[in-house]
Amino acid sequence: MIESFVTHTLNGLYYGFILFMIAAGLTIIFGVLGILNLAHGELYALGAFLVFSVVGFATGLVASPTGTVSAIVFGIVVLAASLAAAAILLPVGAVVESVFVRPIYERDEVYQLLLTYALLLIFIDVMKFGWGQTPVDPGVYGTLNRIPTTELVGFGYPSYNVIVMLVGLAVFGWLVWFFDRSKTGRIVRATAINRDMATAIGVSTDRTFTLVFAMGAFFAGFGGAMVSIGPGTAFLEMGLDPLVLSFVIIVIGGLGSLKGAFVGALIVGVISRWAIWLYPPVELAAPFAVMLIILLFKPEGLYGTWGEIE
Amino acid sequence: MLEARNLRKEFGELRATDDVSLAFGETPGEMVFIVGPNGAGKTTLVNLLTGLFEPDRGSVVVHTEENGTTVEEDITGMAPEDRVEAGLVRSFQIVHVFEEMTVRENVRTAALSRYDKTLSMRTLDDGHAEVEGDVDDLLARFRLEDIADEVAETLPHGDRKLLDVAMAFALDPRYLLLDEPTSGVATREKEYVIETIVEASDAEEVTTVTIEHDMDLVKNYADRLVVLHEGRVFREGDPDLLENDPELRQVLLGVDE
Amino acid sequence: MSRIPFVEERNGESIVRVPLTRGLGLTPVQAVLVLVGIVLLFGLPFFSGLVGLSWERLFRGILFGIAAVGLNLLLRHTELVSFGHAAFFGSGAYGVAVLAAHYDVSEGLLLLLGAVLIGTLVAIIIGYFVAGYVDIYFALLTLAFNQVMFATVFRSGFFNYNDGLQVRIGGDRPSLFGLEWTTLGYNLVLYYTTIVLLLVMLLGMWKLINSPFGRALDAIGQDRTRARFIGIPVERYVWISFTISGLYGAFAGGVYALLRLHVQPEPTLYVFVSGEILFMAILGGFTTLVGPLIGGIVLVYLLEAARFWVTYYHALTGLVLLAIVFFMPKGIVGSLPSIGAALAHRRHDPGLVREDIRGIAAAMRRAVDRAITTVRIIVFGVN
Amino acid sequence: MASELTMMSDSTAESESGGMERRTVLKAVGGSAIAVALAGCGELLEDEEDPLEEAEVPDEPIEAGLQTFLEGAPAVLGVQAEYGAETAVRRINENDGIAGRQIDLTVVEEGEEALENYQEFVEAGMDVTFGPISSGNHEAMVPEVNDQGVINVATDGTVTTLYEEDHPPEDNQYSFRFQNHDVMEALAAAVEATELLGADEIETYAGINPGYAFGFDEQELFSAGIEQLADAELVYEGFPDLGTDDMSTHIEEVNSAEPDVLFSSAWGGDATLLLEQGHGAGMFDNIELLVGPVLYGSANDLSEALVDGPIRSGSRNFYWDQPSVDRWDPGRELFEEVQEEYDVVPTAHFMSGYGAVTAWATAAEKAVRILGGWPEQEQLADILVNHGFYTPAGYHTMGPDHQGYSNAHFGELTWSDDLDAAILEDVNVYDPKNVSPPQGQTSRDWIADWD
Repeated sequence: MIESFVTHTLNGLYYGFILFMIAAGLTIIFGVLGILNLAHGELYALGAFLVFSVVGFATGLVASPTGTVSAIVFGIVVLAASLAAAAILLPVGAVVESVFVRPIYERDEVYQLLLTYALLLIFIDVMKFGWGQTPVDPGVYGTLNRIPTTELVGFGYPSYNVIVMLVGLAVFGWLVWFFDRSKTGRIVRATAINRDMATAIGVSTDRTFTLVFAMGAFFAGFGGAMVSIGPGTAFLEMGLDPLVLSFVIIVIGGLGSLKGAFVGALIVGVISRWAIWLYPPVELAAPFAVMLIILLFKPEGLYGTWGEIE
Repeated sequence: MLEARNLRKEFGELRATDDVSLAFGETPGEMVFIVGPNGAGKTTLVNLLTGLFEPDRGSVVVHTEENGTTVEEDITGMAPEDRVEAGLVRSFQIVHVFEEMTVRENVRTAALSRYDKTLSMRTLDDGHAEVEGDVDDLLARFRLEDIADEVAETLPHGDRKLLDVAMAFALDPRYLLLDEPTSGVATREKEYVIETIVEASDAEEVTTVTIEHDMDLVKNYADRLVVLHEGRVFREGDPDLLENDPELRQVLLGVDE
Repeated sequence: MSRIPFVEERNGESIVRVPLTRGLGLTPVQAVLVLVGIVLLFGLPFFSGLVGLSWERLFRGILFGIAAVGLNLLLRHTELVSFGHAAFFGSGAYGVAVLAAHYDVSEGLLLLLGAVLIGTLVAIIIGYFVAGYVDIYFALLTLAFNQVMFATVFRSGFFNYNDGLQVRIGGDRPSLFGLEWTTLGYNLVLYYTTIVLLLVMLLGMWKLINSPFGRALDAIGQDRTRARFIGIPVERYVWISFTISGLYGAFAGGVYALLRLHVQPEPTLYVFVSGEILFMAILGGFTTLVGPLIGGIVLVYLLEAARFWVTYYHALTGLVLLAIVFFMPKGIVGSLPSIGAALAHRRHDPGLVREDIRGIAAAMRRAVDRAITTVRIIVFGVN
Repeated sequence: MASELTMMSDSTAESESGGMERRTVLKAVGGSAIAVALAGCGELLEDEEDPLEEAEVPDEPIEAGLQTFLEGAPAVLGVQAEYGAETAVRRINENDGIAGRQIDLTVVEEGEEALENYQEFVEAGMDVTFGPISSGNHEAMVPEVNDQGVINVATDGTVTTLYEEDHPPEDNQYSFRFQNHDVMEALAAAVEATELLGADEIETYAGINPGYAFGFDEQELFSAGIEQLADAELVYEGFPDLGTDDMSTHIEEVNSAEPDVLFSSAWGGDATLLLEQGHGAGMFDNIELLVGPVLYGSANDLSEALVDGPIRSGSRNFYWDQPSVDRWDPGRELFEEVQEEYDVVPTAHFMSGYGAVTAWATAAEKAVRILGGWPEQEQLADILVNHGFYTPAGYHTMGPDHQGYSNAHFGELTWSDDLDAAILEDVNVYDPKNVSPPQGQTSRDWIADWD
């Protein structure tokens, strides 16, 4: 029972970290640009497909692991490949922002919804063109699990899940550092809080917005990559559910709040896994029920905003 | 009579309103001005009276004459829209008008509400004769007829301010609370705005409580004056109390103008 | 000028009075368009085939369009974006299905009435919870309610999971007006009943948005605080408009169930259906009354039929939507006046067309330039 | 439970000897050139005059529509069905079509709009339609098919109650289903488990099935079967969402319940996810056996590590190496053709498409032969009832209930280095009559009545 509880909680945290990585990009973009990017899930899916190609290439360069050391080397190669795949999303995101999104900032917000929905549809077919109709799987999950982690403390838990949690923590840490400490991050926050002021002190809002959108795309893609190298596959409609769940998370957390997205993701992850464990039929509804409860009792979400977003 | 009893409101550390007790409209139709430096709690007081915020302590009470006896009603906690029903109406420092409507539609919307017609779905919005009569009167009184069909967001600031006040008048107020009706209005037009307000409230015997920074206007038009400082009532009385009061001068001049 | 029935002079312009509306009017051009529209609607089953269109698909488009008209009451007037309108469409559809499958109600109009009641009840309940929220909170609360309903139906044996319920009573389709019909007859009777009700509902919506209540909703949308301070009970009015909005969706869903005779969760209740209803309103022109209806027809046609035309049919739909966003900035119907004016100009001065082409080419060049610059900055870190 | 392979072993033997007469072949497979070609025995025929050439049939090609899942997660199954249907059509057309008529096959994404797709097909003047894959879609279509009167032969959509209860033959004229329905593979799974572990050894079982109608149906039927056969007790049942990206909660529950048998009708990405996460969480140390009716549907996505463990998978009415392609030419030729044309291992869903087309095509040819002209939909529908035909998977019948009946296959999921793909070994073949109820009885009643 206790061990089950621990495992279920770990599973929830693992799932939460996955959700966080997807939602992080959405919350950054929404927080700074004020845009609800419906194509976000497709950027996530694109990352999942890209990592299939990149990992396939990269792992071809190293021998199939035989021992612990070579398994760790393999793991590092896979993570590097995931980063590389996500990096491809940087220019993709930047182009999407500068070409399509930028011309309509001034228009009624609802056109942003229509535009990003159009992009969602187009992205699906871009992936269909690039990787075919059927799912693809980099097939490295089993090998990643050969890296020893929990066994070292006498507990059996898939190493991949542990890796995801560590990576998710690192992503969160980096984002906090970026927005709190780095110069660029502070400029981004200043722009989010007051566009006019930022322009007045010589910040190019165009550049900032492009950068933020590219970053958002990067993290979506990285999230997709982390899922794809796991037990799941990359398939065309994979972006839809995470998109909807990401909405849930950024609202639970508090709009535009990175900390909120983090806590919100872990809450949704853990509570939904507990819920399935205790009462399996609720699986599909769990995240939304959590959202309803939190919003009805705490409408502004768990955390306030770090930028003033209208 | 509208009465504030020991009102207190805190925002975190800041005590914006502190034990304020005031009465407005003991003389029906009086023109009260509230002055004080920025941060004195003027707007907070209006917000507490009109129900935008609820006080942490104290109450808001309305006294009504009914069949010769005075009935006291505690309206603390009442929703703003219900206070409007009780005759408590306000305008805003930052103009709040319906930006995509024309001037006439703005005033009409308020007038419809006054006549409890806003739930009507069967007529057209201009289908109520008594409402249209009021709207025409108000547009004339506030000299907005010429721009009646202009969309609000396209108007110059002064006109928007007037419209904001006109909408308040359209609600047939007994107590009208105006939060800086002349802010942002060119100096030479301020008098015109206040003049219009005074005329309108005199005609309807409306008790008017106005937040104002321009001391000349205050001196010229006030029946009574309330000075707020650091959330408390600092002085209260005739406009003459502005004269020969060094302490008050420092409080008021230490800030603006 | 001799008097033409229904035409009067107002402020120096001819206005066509509309029966039953007590004072609403159309410009002559609008009146002609409306008449053409009505003729098209009534003739649809007969000539859509001639131009290669499927009228049953257009019918479905109209149904989703009706839901979008309902949604637009919130979107255009109270300025609330609902991401959960499939909840009402789906309630209407499942209302019909449950009454037919579990309670053996066999008259279509009764089923429809039941559907509208059930869907409206759902709107009343959800509306109670969401009326106090604005912006994205409102959007996502509606989404969450919608998705909880979807999950419940999808996982419940009462609704036969995702396999859905037949709208047949002992294998037979419902009667309409107490009579049994052939397949074609049934569809035609259902269609014309719907069209008549649609016209009534459009007229009703038109009156509503021009009534004092409509003005109050506008006030709420444009400035909620001020609306409250002129004495409008904001939450209550949002709740009412939400309910009316849901009623339109429930009606549409009910007819959809009667037409399709089988109801499943994905095409009626899924949150992306909510999204589609919203996009229909926007692409058709949410600043107009009939725009959402046109948007419904266009989007449903694309979503259903494009797969028969090209392999990359998602992209085709996406490109059409992109074109609407950039070239019809107020949606299809909303942009008609400016497009009409522009075309008239060009008839006078064909040289303008060359300028248009040049303009579009320049815009595309600029877009490509932006793309290249951006990629250069991102990839090489130089400007 | 004995394999019922007599029919096929006979013909195999004859083809190996090469001495099969045209007449014998024709007789064996139903008496026509197309039937022979679709059975995979085309090369045995020499050109001879065919009485069909004198039949009065229209000149224009047959317009046929197929709807299936062409993209996304369910495309794992859907594309196989597409390949299967295309292969059957190719073979028909290469053999001069049906009574001289070529088939023109239009393939479209099924999506959630199967009913609308079918209507579009009918409006476009299709002579016959095939598909869909989804059971909900199939359910939606059946009444419409009967209203429109254009025959649809469903490739899948295998929920058992569909033809048993919801649309009994008296209400259903034009809608048929080729692939075996759920009870046949769920029961085969129960029998497999019992045979392998022994009824006495199975005390507990658990299920992880996709959380939608198909998964619920399969779990219920398997439960009924295993409780009858082994008196086993259900210790856990979980229904992860279809297309989920995480089943770890369910796997952990199975780990702590330690059932003897785990049943899972997960397919496509769900099947690989179950195996991946199952291995990752040590699930195979906690169960004696995993039986999954459609795990092999993901054959082309499985890796060597994944198929490691006590796993037996079904393969519905077709496993490509049964009978062994070494001995069975039609099977070998089909396998080679699929490898060459599509570079995949054909799975049961390939046969869903292939067999649906074959059922209709052979019936159509039979009808022309009988009628001397092209049949009306009604006549063709009559002939399809009780129609028997061959594919390389053996003999199939279309029952009076409009349900196809074919052998069900189950085998040990394992890895072939030669093929570099997952295969089934030690395949058991189940006669349909042993795993499905007699006509007129529902599966649930039938199983409940077992002694």
